[in-house]
Amino acid sequence: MKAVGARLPRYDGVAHVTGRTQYVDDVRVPNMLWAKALRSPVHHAAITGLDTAKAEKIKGVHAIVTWQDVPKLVYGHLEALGIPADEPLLAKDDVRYKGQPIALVAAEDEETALEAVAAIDLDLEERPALFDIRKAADPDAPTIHQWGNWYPHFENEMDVRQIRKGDIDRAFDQADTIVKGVYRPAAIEHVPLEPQTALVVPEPSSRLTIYSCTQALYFSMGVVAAHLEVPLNRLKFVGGTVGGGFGGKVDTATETISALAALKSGRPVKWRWTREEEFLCSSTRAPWHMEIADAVTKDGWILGRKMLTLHDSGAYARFSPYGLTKHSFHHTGAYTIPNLHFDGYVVFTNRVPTTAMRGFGVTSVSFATELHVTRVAEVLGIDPFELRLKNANRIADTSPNGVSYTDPSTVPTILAIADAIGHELPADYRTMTRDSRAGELLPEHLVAQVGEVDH
Amino acid sequence: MPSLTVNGVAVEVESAGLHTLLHVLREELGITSPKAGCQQGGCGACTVLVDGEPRRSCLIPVAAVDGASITTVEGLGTPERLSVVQAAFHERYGSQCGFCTPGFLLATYALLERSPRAGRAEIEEALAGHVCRCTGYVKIIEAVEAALRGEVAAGTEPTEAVTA
Amino acid sequence: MARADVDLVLPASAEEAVAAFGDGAAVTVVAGGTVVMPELVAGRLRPERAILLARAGLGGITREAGRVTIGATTPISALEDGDEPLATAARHVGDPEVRAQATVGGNLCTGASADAPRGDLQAALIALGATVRSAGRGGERSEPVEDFLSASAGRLVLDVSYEDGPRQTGYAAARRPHAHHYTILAVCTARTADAVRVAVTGAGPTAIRLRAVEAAVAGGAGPAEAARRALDDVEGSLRDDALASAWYRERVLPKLVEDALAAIDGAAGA
Amino acid sequence: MARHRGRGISAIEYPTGMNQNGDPSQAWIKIKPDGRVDVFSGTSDIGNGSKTIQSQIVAETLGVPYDWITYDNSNTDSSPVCTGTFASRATFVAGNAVLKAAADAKRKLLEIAAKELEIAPDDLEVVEGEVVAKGAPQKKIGVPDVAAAATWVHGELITGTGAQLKPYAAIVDPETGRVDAPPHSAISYAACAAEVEVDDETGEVTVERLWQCFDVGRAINPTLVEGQIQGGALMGLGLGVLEECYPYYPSADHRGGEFGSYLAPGIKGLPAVDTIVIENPSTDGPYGAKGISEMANNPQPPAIAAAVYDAIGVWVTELPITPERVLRALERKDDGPRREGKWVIFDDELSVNTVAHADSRFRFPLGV
Repeated sequence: MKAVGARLPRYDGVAHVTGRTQYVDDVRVPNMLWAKALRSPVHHAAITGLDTAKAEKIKGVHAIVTWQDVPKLVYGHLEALGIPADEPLLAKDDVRYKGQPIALVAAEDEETALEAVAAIDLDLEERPALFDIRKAADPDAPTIHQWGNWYPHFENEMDVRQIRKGDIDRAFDQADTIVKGVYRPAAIEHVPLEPQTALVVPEPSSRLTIYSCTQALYFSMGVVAAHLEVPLNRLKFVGGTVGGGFGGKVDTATETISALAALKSGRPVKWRWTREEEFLCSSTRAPWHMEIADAVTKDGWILGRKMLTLHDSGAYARFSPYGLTKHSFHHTGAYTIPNLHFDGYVVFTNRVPTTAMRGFGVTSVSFATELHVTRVAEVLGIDPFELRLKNANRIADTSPNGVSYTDPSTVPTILAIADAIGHELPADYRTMTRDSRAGELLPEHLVAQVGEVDH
Repeated sequence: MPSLTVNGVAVEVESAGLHTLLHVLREELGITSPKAGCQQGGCGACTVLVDGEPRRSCLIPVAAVDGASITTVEGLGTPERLSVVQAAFHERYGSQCGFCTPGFLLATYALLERSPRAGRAEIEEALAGHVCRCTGYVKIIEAVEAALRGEVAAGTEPTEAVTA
Repeated sequence: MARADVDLVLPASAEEAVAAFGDGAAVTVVAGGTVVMPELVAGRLRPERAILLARAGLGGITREAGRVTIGATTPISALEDGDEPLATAARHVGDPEVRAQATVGGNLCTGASADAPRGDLQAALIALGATVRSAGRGGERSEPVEDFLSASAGRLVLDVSYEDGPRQTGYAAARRPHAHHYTILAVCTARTADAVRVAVTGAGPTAIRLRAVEAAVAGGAGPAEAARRALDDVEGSLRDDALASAWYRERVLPKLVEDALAAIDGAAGA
Repeated sequence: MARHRGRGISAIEYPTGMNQNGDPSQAWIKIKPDGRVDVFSGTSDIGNGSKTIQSQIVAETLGVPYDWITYDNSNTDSSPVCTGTFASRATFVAGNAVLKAAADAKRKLLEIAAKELEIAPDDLEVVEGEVVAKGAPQKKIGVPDVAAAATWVHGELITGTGAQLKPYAAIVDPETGRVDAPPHSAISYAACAAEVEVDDETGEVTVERLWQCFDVGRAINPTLVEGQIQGGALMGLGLGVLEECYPYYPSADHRGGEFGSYLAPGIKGLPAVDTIVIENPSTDGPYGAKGISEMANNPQPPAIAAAVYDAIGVWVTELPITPERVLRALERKDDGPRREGKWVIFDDELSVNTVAHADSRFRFPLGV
């Protein structure tokens, strides 16, 4: 009996096919209230008035939570990594994206909650909105964030994430050809089939049981504890079974505000987002703007790369500085490029905040670098397989930030694809391996970048 | 006051007639396999059988199906006695996060009843309104084809669904 | 108003439905529910009075006295194997479960949303020269589909009918296949002994009859030449939505019209 | 009407574990008096199959049948820290934590078995639910009997704990981005090919076939790995030709608020999906495994875009490759790139150097 490597049945498979898997929305507790949010109807505005008095008087309304109810209003998901906080749990002075939550109503049923949301008096003074990241640093761009229009808190309070390696000017001087292109993947929605949902139950012990669809129980528990300013043992997160996440359910989007409503009402509160809220108000994969110039030789070596990346963070930072840093670490893709000059910016716009999504930070750069490499091959008139195999990272090659690759498989995976689609390769390419560079695969410009492999 | 037969059991509905069948099943009757995936008729996670036909329970006002027989996944089989469709989805890994699975199962069950020799195009058409974001479409189609061919591996005891 | 407090009427006949509808003021009609129910759940629609047509006996397709009559609550799925180009248009609506739920009457009363075209049957029915019979203020009335679409608000559709007889038909559409289909743009053509009729869905809030194209065909123009007139017919009505821009629709409309005309051109020439 | 076929490829890499590390996972295990095994881990299963994978790792490590495992990730009272199911870390990082917990429990199990068999623990191994003497397989005791003896005879609880944490890799030089340690748990690799058909009159791109090859290190469950790769491929299809939250980006108009107006891939007319799995074990993943589930949607978009170029000779560098983008690119087909000296400059109209103000901080350093 071997368990590893075996096609064993899915542990939760029978529960799935009998409809018995319990997601948050399937949990049943007595006396539960339903929650609905008041959200910003505009992209950018000052909040000049917020009055819940009329809504509170509606029969069946038990609690309305606003910024005034939050012990620690502004908390950053990545404060532990030195990334400061910028986003209030509920909007206070201004709203910076359409759909930003301002208040949460807990009522006997969803219809009553919706009626109360409509009865909240909200006064806004609309402000100009910023959407094009390329124009965010223009002199006439509206300033939309307290830090300015792009993130200024990388190490040493730099406003740019930089990678520098080798001698970029020399590489561009020595190149036979320099190929430049611009790559712009779109924002997309995570679209988990299970919408964001939380159910918070105040327990007799004064603890809160938080049924959560988070992808990260302890991470989300930390976020709730921070906003509520309580120790972890006041909270019990229940979850671990999630109806799809793809990164969007790292946001802890519903748990904290629902907890505040449960505390204020003394009743269990469920907040289940509508599909429309998922599509229009939940965070998205970021749109990116990437420009690449590769200095190449006529026989297909990539000597150097200059890259500029603008990452559309939306209205707040969330995980974007982390995502851009990861992006920068992988901007050479599957290749070894000895001379690098990378500048990246996290740019704020009046879009819903962007967040982690499957391949965070790298999906974008894989698109840009791979399409660019295909373009380079086309400009040089070289087979795109051969150009890739030649420049592919190999054992002991070093990454953009100087780390040796221990077990790269770029060569074997490319060869497997060539084989699968029946693409003919010359013998010297067909027999390539991932082993350390030597001979013709170790030209002068790559000698200095080969590092030590420490297993 | 509408009455329904749900998985073979007669029930009187207390919710207002304009509430959706989905709401009645989940919130009034506590039958949670139909999911509120979109409540717009767009995802298929709430699909149930209404008199044997797959329908989006989020689009149906309960008053419109007074007297109907409703089947949910709870009526197809149990962990001990999986129906053919359930066994096929389990054995062929036709389920990842599982949230879309009940809807896919019922649409597939109806397809098997209606068209036991359905080909690939007919399978795709029958499941066209069901979203699997994970997206397990490849293995879902394999599971449906396995169910159509009656390939249900040992270890499960296939049973016919309760549709009365 | 909360749904528990809505005055809900379930007429048991067409007469009862017409009576309950009255002049249509402050009444929400639920036929298949595919458009109305999500609006109710979202709280955007809070009717005081609602009529459920489920048991009103308004469904069914009949062929008699030289006409095909389709009752208002006939599900779209019932059209899928029927007369073209209605059958193809029907098959392109949503998916089988939605088509089994959605009704012909509902489709006639549904305009495009802000982000997607809807009402896919409308162009096919215009091409068939169909007539809508409806009730409401001023009593019962019958009119061509294209006239009904320009003033459909406040009417209760009873049925839609068209002449039963031989015709050549064409259908050409631009679609973007995904999980829940809306057609971007669909052109329907039909040629009878008397005339050629051409209409398009997706070029405006509701379907549009392409009269300039029809006139060109009547004047002897070939498909390519006649198709160029389509842009005159839709001038000012093309718009952007989530599926495609007005620019794109303008680019592909003539080609779709040409394809749909070519389908009947070849047939007629045979 | 003319339809054109084309092929394109890509090759990618992706890190396992959080960038710069510092992301712990912990697990603990207890063995019931009948030998059944309770695993407590804080890893959320989001459909990726982590409940299954971690149970398989425990079964393998302890040497007991898979169906003896009860896996509990349901709450923070009983489960220890797991940073979360993201960053492709559930198999590698959290999997290492349960592996260590299982190894720890096995050590204690063998200590009890050693007392029962009067053989040193080092001379024992667990095979299919039985503790047997190495080289003398007739000397053995079932794991249930060991667990019973621990409970009723020796007054012991057989447990194991495990934790995995790769320390934070700091950026020691923010000017160059140099780090003081590898900023990842592992790196995975993949290549992809796409075959498309493009209609040059409607601009429609139909993806006919996607091939992908992934080095997964070690496939703990080959079927679940395939499922992740297939699922990723179809999400990559969405990225490549269908999905966008802002159809008129950078404008925020006409955002789709329902499945009808947001173009997620459906089940009809999908491309054929070919999956090739190769196993070059990682140096320190559980049984050599690496994480690949996230990167599974990364290689298709560039391969599809390259295939579109191969088919119709235009570069569409904005995603998704919509029919409109294809038609607009075809209108500019004869323009070609701008050439200045040895520079070959594509996409000038999209560049910050064209769109942004001349005084903007966002400039591409052309150096031409």
